[in-house]
Amino acid sequence: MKILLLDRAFDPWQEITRHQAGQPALAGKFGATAVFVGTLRDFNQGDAVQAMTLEHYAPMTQKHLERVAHEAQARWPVEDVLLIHRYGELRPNDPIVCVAVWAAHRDSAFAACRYLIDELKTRAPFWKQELTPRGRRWVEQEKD
Amino acid sequence: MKILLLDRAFDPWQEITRHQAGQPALAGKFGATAVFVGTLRDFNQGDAVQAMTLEHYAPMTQKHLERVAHEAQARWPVEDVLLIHRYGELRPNDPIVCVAVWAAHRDSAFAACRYLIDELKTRAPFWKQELTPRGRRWVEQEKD
Amino acid sequence: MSITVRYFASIREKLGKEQDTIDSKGITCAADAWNRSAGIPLPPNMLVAVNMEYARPDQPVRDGDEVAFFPPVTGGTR
Amino acid sequence: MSITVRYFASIREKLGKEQDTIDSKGITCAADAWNRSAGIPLPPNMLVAVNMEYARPDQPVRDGDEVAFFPPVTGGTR
Repeated sequence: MKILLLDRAFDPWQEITRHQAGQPALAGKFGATAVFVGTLRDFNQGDAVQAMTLEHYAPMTQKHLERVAHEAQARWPVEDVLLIHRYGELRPNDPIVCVAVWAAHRDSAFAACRYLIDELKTRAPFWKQELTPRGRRWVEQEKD
Repeated sequence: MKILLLDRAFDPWQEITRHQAGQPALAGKFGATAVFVGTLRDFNQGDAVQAMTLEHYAPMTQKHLERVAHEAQARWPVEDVLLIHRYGELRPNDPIVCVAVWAAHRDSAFAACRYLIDELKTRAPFWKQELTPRGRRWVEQEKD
Repeated sequence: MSITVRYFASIREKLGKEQDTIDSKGITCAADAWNRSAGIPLPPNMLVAVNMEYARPDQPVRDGDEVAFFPPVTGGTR
Repeated sequence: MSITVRYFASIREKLGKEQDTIDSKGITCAADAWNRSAGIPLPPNMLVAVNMEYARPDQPVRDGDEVAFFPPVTGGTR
């Protein structure tokens, strides 16, 4: 299990490659990998988005991410979990979050991946401030 | 939309990176990428698996994959789909299949990704023959 | 005036052939093609495709069609 | 004998401070800490955390605790 909170741009596919390469004991043991990557779009609620600042409550974020990763591993038979979340200044097309789950079977991989992203989305202490042509604005409510 | 049927080992994360890089119009338009990768395990039904041969009915496979990719794009608002499936001789830890879906929102990305892998699994004309210490055997029924 | 018959996986091995070309005369459905080419009864779990589309054994076939027989598929991953 | 109070996002901007240290005397719950530090009524949708765990405004707090107030979270992606 690895949790990364990053203040710089990251490539989720490279991070997954690197994580998997660092887990030789996983080789041959997993049949299923489910991944979700959230990426900053260049539009939201009718406005162009030029940039976004992601503020977070660092020690609480770390604690929350560790807890949900453990919960996922307790609820489903998964072999490994990688969670990456950006904070700070982001540009459109920057990955915001990456959840990767390795499991023997695909039902567990999908269920744990979905659980993790939903928990990150609804409970992790992050706040988005968007920069649009109309200025900066806090995103306080999001439609799914 | 891209469909690849490959008779050689592939790296799903590199293929996703390459596909995304080849779609500059996608940049900034998708907020969600859901990916599933199926990988050959080194054990199945109680036996060590040393290798696997994946036979397929090539023109029917191509037709089936194109159809399910179009169906997914008709059922959910997705921006792009990448489907990759190996055939021929595989070794444990080789990726077998990769499904990647780009969409504005995560519900659509997850739903389309799950639909595609389930359709590949239950309808695409592929047959597995495993090499175990007890010899070659056709995998004719799989438990989920 | 012929129909192509194809076999895959375990049934290909069992019959010892992967492809057959049969005279289409007297062949009205996929099961007829099986009976003329395979020489054993059609196993109950055998899947059938006509021109690369899943079909039932009683699906009509005609000159130029490709009929395939194969066991349950095991693609993707579990 | 103090309690740390932290504010995030729009409420941090509105109050013009991100952190405050208040005397713990007379403070029995998270809402008391808000009232002493913020100086305006606690908005109804404000979320509360005590020592990095989500809590209700009436959650007891004591000397040395860290109490945080913030608007609904918008992490992850939609």
